Amino acid sequence: MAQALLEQIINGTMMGSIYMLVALGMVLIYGVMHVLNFAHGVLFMVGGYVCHFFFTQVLDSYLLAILGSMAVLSVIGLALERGVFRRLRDNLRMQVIASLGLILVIQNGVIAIWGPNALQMRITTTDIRVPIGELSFTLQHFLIIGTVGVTVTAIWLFLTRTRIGTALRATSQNAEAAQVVGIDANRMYVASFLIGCALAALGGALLGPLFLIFPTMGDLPLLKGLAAIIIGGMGSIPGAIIGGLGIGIVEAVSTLYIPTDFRDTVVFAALIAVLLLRPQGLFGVRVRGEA
Amino acid sequence: MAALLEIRDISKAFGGIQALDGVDVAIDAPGIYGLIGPNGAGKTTLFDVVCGRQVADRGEVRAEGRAVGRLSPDRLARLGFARTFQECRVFPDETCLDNVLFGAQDKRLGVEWRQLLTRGMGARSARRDEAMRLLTLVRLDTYADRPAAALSYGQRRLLEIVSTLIARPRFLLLDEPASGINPTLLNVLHDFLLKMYEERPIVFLVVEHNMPFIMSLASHIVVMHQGRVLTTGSPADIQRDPAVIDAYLG
Amino acid sequence: MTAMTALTAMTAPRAGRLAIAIVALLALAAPFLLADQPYFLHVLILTMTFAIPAIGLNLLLGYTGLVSLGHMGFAGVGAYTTALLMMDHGWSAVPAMAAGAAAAGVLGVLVGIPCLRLRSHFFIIVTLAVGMILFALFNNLDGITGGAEGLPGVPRPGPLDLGFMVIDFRRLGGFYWFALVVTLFALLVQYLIVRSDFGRSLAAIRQDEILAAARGVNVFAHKLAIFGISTALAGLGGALKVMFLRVAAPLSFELLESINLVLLTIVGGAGYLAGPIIGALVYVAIPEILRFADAWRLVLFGVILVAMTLFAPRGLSGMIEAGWRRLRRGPAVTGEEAADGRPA
Amino acid sequence: MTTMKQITTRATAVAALAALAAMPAFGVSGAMAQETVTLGIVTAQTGPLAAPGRFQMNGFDLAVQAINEAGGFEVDGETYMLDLQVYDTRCNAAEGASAMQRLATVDQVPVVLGELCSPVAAAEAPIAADFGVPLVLTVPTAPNLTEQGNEWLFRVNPNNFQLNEALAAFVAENGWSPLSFIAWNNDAGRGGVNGMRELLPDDVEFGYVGYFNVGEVDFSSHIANIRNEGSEAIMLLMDEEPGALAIRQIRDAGLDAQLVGTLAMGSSRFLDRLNAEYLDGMAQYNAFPPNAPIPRIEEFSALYEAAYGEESHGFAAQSYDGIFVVIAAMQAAGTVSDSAAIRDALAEISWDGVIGPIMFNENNQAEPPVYITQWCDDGTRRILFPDDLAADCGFG
Repeated sequence: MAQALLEQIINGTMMGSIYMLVALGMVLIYGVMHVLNFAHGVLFMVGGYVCHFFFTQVLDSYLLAILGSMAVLSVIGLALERGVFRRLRDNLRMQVIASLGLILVIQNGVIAIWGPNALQMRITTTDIRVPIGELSFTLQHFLIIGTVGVTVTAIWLFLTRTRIGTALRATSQNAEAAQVVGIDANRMYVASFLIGCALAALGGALLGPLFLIFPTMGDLPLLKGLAAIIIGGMGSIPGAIIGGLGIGIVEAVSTLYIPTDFRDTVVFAALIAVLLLRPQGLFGVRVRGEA
Repeated sequence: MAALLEIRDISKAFGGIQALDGVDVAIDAPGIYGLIGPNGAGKTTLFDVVCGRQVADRGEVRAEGRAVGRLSPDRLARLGFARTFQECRVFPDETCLDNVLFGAQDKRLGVEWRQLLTRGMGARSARRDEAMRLLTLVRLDTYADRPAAALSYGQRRLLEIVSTLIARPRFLLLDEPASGINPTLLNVLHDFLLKMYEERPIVFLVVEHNMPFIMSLASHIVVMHQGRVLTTGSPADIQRDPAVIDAYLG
Repeated sequence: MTAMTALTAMTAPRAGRLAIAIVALLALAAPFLLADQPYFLHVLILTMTFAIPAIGLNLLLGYTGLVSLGHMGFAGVGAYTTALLMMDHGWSAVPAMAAGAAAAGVLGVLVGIPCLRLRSHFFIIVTLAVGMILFALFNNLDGITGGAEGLPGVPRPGPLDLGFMVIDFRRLGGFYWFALVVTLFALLVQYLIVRSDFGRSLAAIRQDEILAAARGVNVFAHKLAIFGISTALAGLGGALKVMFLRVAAPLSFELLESINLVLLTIVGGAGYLAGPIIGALVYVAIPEILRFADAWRLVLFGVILVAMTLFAPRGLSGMIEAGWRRLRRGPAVTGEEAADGRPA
Repeated sequence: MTTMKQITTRATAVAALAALAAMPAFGVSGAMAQETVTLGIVTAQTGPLAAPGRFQMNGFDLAVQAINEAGGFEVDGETYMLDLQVYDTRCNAAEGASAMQRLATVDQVPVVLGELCSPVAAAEAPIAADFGVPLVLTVPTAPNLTEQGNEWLFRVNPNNFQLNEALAAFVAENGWSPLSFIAWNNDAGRGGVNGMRELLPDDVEFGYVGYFNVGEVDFSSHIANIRNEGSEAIMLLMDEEPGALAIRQIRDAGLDAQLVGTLAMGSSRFLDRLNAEYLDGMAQYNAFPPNAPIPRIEEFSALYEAAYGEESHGFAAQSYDGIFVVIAAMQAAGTVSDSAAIRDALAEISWDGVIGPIMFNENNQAEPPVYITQWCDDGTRRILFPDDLAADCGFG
């Protein structure tokens, strides 16, 4: 059992890292713009496809393909912010519906372009096995954990040490106050969407080679990311980080005790329980007003 | 004999800011009470506490001897507290008439459900005449069938006030009723409020920055400053009080 | 309060009433008119099975301003309850459906009690989570729900002897009337609520929750009541659906179906009495008409949807209403565009 | 059980029909426009099960092509060309019911074939009975479908019970105990596990049973559990895409249990995604071993490969046979339009299909042979069961 526990903690940390990227992107967008973007999962998926495209068709370098994918997704994010979400500010219902419409557009657009079948992307790191005692993982597992660790640290430094990062956090905490201090809200929206979409692309590009790249690959990360930002406390950046990682590990370990077909049920039941007991989330401090 | 409305030692802090710091106000008789004070004095917070939107950290509110400080806004509304908002709130999709009629509606769930099954529309049509009369008084009768969103800001203010009055409240709390209203409508509002008070003398509690307006309207003035009651008195007394002038000049 | 702009077209004197009468008559006579067109009858019934949960959702989304992304999960509760009562306990159709709707409504209230106090973003996500949990139960509890293979052989109501004629609900034409009665019941519930003081309070909550509370509306109790009614209607629709399809399949009640329900309600026009019907017609009819299997079809649907949120938030009903007005009075009336841009 | 001799004496489906149909086609004036018979098809072409739906559709298309290229088919002295009216049901019960209704009453096809998903078939079957149009299933496997007393519903393919019967015996014989499962959380996966539960003898212990939703790709939790329970063998009940992924993850995680699979995992396409060493002697049941040294299978596989450039698939073969069974029933009934007569003929039909002899039992369920194949180290397969059809590496 101890061995299985170790195995699931490593697996959970890997998936949790991915959830963390998704949750971090969503919480930035939510905090700054107060937009709940259900299309974040399909952006994650597009990140995987674009990375595959760059890797197989253009660059032949995984690193450059990842960066290329992040760049492309940033542009898409910018377009979505300008074209859709900025116009729907303060209208929660229509935001949700627009983001559901975007899921339809993007998911089926990908199917129309790349077909419904999964793409495979083999890179060196998925073929190297790292044995730990009786257990064995691919190098990609640790590449994901390491990359996400570095990225999240970098984002945290950016948010706490740079001017624009501090401004982002300030806007996230209190939009009015930020405006009073002279922060340009529109620039903050753009920045949050750029970073959020780039993080989603990074997630898709990291996970794609390990598993497969397919049209619904972003659905579960989206749902788990949503759960993470709620459990962590909506608007709380550390909450999203810890929430994402926590969900990854808890759901992995829970499967040792609970049938796997109820794994998602466990996560969502935990989400509801957290909302009931601590509506502001585990790390949330303030209650924001209605949107 | 308990006071009509008694606000005793109310304190309320937001984060590090002490918005209300031991406020005491006692109102023994119906009348138009003006509540003035510089920005940030805690007037709106006091309204929010009295109307149940905020719960005070300390102290209590009593209405006719009954503790009401912890009741929800809707309970208080059904007990006869009616208020308007500083930022002026009306239901934008509804017509002016519907806005007013909604003010008069009995909103207890049980009553609504009985009405649902019996389809009793009598109460509503009975209120229509009164609603039209009030709308006419504030010169909104010609807008009765227009959506509230189509009104000017000043007209919306008047609509908001009419919508609270038709519920025949026992305590009416008006938060800056005169702000954003043009001089012509201001006179209409002034006369309207006086007329309403004459028809049904209740407690009017009016937060206002427009000094000439409130001084000529109110019979009593309460001055707030930095979360406390600075002084109370008749308009004439207050206008002469050097402490008030100091507070305003900062 | 709803004398507002909603459905002016329908309430417009004479012409509108005449139109309603004609539609009602046509709907009633459809089995005769379409006697040799059973496929159209089938599509109409299918439309009704989507329209009923959509009516439930419309009360929530269009009138009260709450978004539920798990409504088909509640429909599933009604569906499986009805199916199991009929198959395992020999209940007849009508009480079984009533029990199914009640089960969904009670579950809605139980979910609503803790969750409706949450802020709207949270509530949306909770409904999503509840929908997914319910689907997992339908799919995974092989012993009770038949699991992923579904529950085949759900019976339709027994024949009704009217004396002068016998309606066999197991046949398409007979079942059509059954579905029509259930749909009319749901429409009646919607109409009664919307045109009542209760409905006015709901509309007030949609437009401004804080103001509604200040005017004396117990926001939580009203939301809870309408959520229970809404989920019960969803359960009723689910029950009708499995009776019609004669199989209870978990995939009929999955997340995607819940999302589609929201989308069809919006397309039809949330906050309009006829919105759910129009939405369901469009939702069922378009794939039936455009029966080509192509991802671009859904891309186009998505683009239209996003465009609607930006430019026509009141859906097809809103567009019809605006067109009707223009026709009758010339230029459009001001103020109507402000309708949906309000805080929830 | 069919013997080799019987098979060789019987002409293959294609050849028989070509010969049958070609003569009148040449005899009659070639310029004359022939009448066309349109059959209805319900299948998933989009949605989560688009990939298996494609194999099914390929089988139907191939049958139509074979028949029409041979000049059509003859019923009661008339020669007809064949056409299909295809509706996409997306594995959605409501869409399936609509499609069935439309085929039965608008297109008025004499027979409907297809479907992938059992619950959708369950919604279509009563409509088939209501409007008296035979529905011939070629892929769904839920056993209860043919147990509803619906005489208009036929199933060409083996159901879960039949598929698992042979495998269960095989697993028991090899002492693969405890046996763990990773299965799709849908009708195929859950049905398969439940089927095995009923069929496995008591001396085979049930290990871990894990379900995953269609679209999930992370199998690590299942692997950790299986390792934890110490299973001898793992049965994978899923399609080839997740199957290949699951096996890769199982081996990457350093687990070397015996693998047991479904018919989806007995194809070269499957190997393209993996190395033979990953499979390591994996065994699977198979309704159709594409390289079996049986003429009818060889012929079909060649035809399929020529048309689609890939190894043939069991769903394609079952669907291909479905069309021929229907045509044979039309010929036996002497009508291309009288659905009731065709239904009666179907119930009595005996047809030598690609997948084997097809005869419907009292529930209208066919009982074609089920094979067990095993992967060899060189990346080919061999047939282990049934004994009389056993074949060596390279012929599975």
